[in-house]
Amino acid sequence: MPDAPGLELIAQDLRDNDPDSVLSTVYFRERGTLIVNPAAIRETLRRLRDSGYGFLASVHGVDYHPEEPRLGVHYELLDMTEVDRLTVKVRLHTEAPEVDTVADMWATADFQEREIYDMFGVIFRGHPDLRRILMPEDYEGFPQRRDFPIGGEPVLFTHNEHEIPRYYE
Amino acid sequence: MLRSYLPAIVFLVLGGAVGAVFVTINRLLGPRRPGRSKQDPYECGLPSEVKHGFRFGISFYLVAMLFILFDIEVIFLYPVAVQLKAFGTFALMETIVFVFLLSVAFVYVWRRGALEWR
Amino acid sequence: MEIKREKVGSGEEFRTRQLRARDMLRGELEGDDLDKYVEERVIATKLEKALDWARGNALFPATFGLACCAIEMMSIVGSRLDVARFGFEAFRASPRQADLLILSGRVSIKMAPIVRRIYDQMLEPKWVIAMGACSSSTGVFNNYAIVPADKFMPVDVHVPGCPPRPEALMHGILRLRDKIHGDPKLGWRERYGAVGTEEELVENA
Amino acid sequence: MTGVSDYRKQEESITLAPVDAQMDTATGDGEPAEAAGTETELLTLNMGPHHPATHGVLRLLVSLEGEVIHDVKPIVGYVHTGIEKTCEDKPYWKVIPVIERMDYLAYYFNGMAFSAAVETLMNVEVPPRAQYLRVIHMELNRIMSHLVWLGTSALDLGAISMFWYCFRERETILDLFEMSSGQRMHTRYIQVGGVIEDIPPGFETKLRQFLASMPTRADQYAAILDRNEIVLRRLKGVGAVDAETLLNFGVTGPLLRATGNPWDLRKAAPYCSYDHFDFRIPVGTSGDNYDRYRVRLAEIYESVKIIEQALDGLPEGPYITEDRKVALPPRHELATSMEALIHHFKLVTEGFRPPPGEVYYPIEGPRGELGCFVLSDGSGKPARVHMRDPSFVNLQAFPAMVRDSYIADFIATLAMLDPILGGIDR
Repeated sequence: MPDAPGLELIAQDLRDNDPDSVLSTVYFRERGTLIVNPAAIRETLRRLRDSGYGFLASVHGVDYHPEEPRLGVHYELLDMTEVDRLTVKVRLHTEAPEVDTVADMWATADFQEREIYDMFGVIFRGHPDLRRILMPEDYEGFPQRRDFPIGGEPVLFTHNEHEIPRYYE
Repeated sequence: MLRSYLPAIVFLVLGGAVGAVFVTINRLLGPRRPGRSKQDPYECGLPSEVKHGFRFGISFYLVAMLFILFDIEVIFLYPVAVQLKAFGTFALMETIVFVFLLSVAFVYVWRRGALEWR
Repeated sequence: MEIKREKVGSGEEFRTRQLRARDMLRGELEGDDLDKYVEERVIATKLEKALDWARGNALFPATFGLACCAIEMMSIVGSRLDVARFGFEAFRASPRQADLLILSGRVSIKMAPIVRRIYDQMLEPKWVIAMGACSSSTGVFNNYAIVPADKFMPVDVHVPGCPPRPEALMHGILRLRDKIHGDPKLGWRERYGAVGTEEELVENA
Repeated sequence: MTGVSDYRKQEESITLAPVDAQMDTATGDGEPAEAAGTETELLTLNMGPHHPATHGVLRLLVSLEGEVIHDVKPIVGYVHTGIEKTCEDKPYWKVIPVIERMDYLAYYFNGMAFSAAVETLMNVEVPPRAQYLRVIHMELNRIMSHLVWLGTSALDLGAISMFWYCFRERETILDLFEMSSGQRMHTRYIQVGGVIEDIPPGFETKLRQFLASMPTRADQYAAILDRNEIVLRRLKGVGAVDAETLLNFGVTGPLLRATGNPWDLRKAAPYCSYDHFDFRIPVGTSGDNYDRYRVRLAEIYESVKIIEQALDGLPEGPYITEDRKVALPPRHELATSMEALIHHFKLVTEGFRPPPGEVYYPIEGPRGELGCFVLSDGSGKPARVHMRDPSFVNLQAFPAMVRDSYIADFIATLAMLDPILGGIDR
């Protein structure tokens, strides 16, 4: 895993190329995370790929509800030769959840970006086939956002059995 | 004349009877609840879009023709095989010529590549 | 409700039956002995009961593996729990040839119309077993994505468990067979003397 | 060709590979295509959710040219249960039963991935006995998963008797699971901090009997299938994809190892004391279906070897961490010590609270890299749980494997892909 100084070195030479690309770095439980400016995500990932992190293990979305730039997209990079993992994180606001796609750089991102769009509503500019993957095509709302109700049927207890209509009503 | 064909006729009648019985019993005893979507073609649970006016590839037709050609050949061999003793060597020579002719056709078809499934 | 134990048949009565069967085979049985012998063997029944008997003993389940319960449904065909002993072994793929739909797994909202269409396309008479907690109720996942089978399909037998043991599914199938034969054993209602406490639906009360 | 039905209008956005230029299909309903020429029209067919050969509710929109496959579009989501949303509403140790139902053939692996992620989050050290027990049960689960795959795929190829052999072995493994955890499937045996129960006394002897019989049984499967004429014709040289495109598709596991790339997290990044055992990683050569079959069958032998070494070297000591903040105290302590009662009460009512942070913990599942991402905001419930499921990622490589192949090879390749729809749709 890139240890703390290693992470700073990576962040440093990314910043040399593009000053405001890496916003901050986090080193937690021997794992490095780069928080990247959404505009520079493609360039950063391409540079990291050329510098050895050739395998994109996973792309997943996160909803940091109370904190302000709410929607987060994580890219788990893996360097198969030195067995080295690095996480690249992008934070997006819910008003304009737009970010460039990496489906052309890694084909694995195709389905995973569609799932993030399906579950969180993050629009990936340039994605070949961006539509819902898990939910029905005409489903409104993005289920995995924190403010989306968890749904399901309320459980019948004595205190609320009269308010809830029985299944045959 | 009828005597010698009796077993074949009984066989035909019985076959027809069994088939008819199964069909009528199902029609009579089975509960009938026709539904709109029960008539739809079954395509793994989704409404099917393949209209019946669909055109098939040529290779399906070709294989069907070749099958008929070479399968009927076997049917001609049955009567000869049953009475081979009675016919004697003449029938043997006859069938050999017959099979040889068809094998020439088979080699021609093979060389022309009609058997390539594409 | 105590369990009564009767002996199957004392020694000598068993002997007389053996002798009568031998006479029957040799054709020396006449008179009222013959009538009694025949009466015991022939059961007078209505056509409907005979049909139900035939249908109950040869249900063709439709392979409808949705999720984890499908793996347990597959293992009832295995050698340890051989469902072929009861005549249910022929798992048919297409709904046209199946008359029992085992809903094994969780039915999501995207899958519900498809399950309903396949149920409609099955030929009469047809029955449904909702296997596992997820298809009976929403089971472990009470959330936006799961629909219990009762919401869109008439279900005959609910098999609890997540996933239910193969023996539980076998018990469910045999309980369905009793229901088809017209004498549904009421299970716990009989054991605890609660017959008659079934909850009547409002519309047909 | 085919008028567009209202159902398909709803999915109007599905774009299939453009039909080659010189062929035009029927425009609108009813008018036959005039200049279709000798080119056959494309038949768009649904190998839909309810299909015996799709190993679960996977819908494949196939456009066929006669019997040759022009293009495949996998459409998933038919068993989507919103598990990741349900996890956000449960305390940490209640999440494990829900997580285990994701990839329903590798439930020990799901439990392990989640528990290991939470343990790294809370810096909890798992005692060595618990690690060895976890390895034993995970490798048994890997054998069971490969057996179910072998049984159902041989069924697809027509070798029906293989189904009965493989499910006979599976029953013995499930007996072992039932002995150690009380339940056949989704056993919730691996818990945060270790395992729930120590193995009962009779477990070791039964496990040794199984370990003695499994290699001979696997030899019998190999004897049946390896040099079988039909299997060779159906699998050899079919659906081969080179390692480069597989890596681009993010494929890991037996599919990648079949192409010769020995990437296996148990060797590359050993976790849960896998480095104490010596075992080899089976690797194929050409990456076609036959190699995938041989790699998975060889993995069964390797797993048996790992279990033997783990069972021999099973250390003494606690089977779960001594840290009372994470693990429930033993029952007999509740009668005597007050702290145990307080810890017990606190854990049962509210569960433990890991420090805020996020962890991505990858392990080697039977189908590839299974990574669990846990984000905790300091409360008793996880803020986000995401499982990077190998089947979901491997499915993307499927169209590349079957383009321009026959339908029969399509079915064989789908069987060798071993997709588990619970893991794909989460």
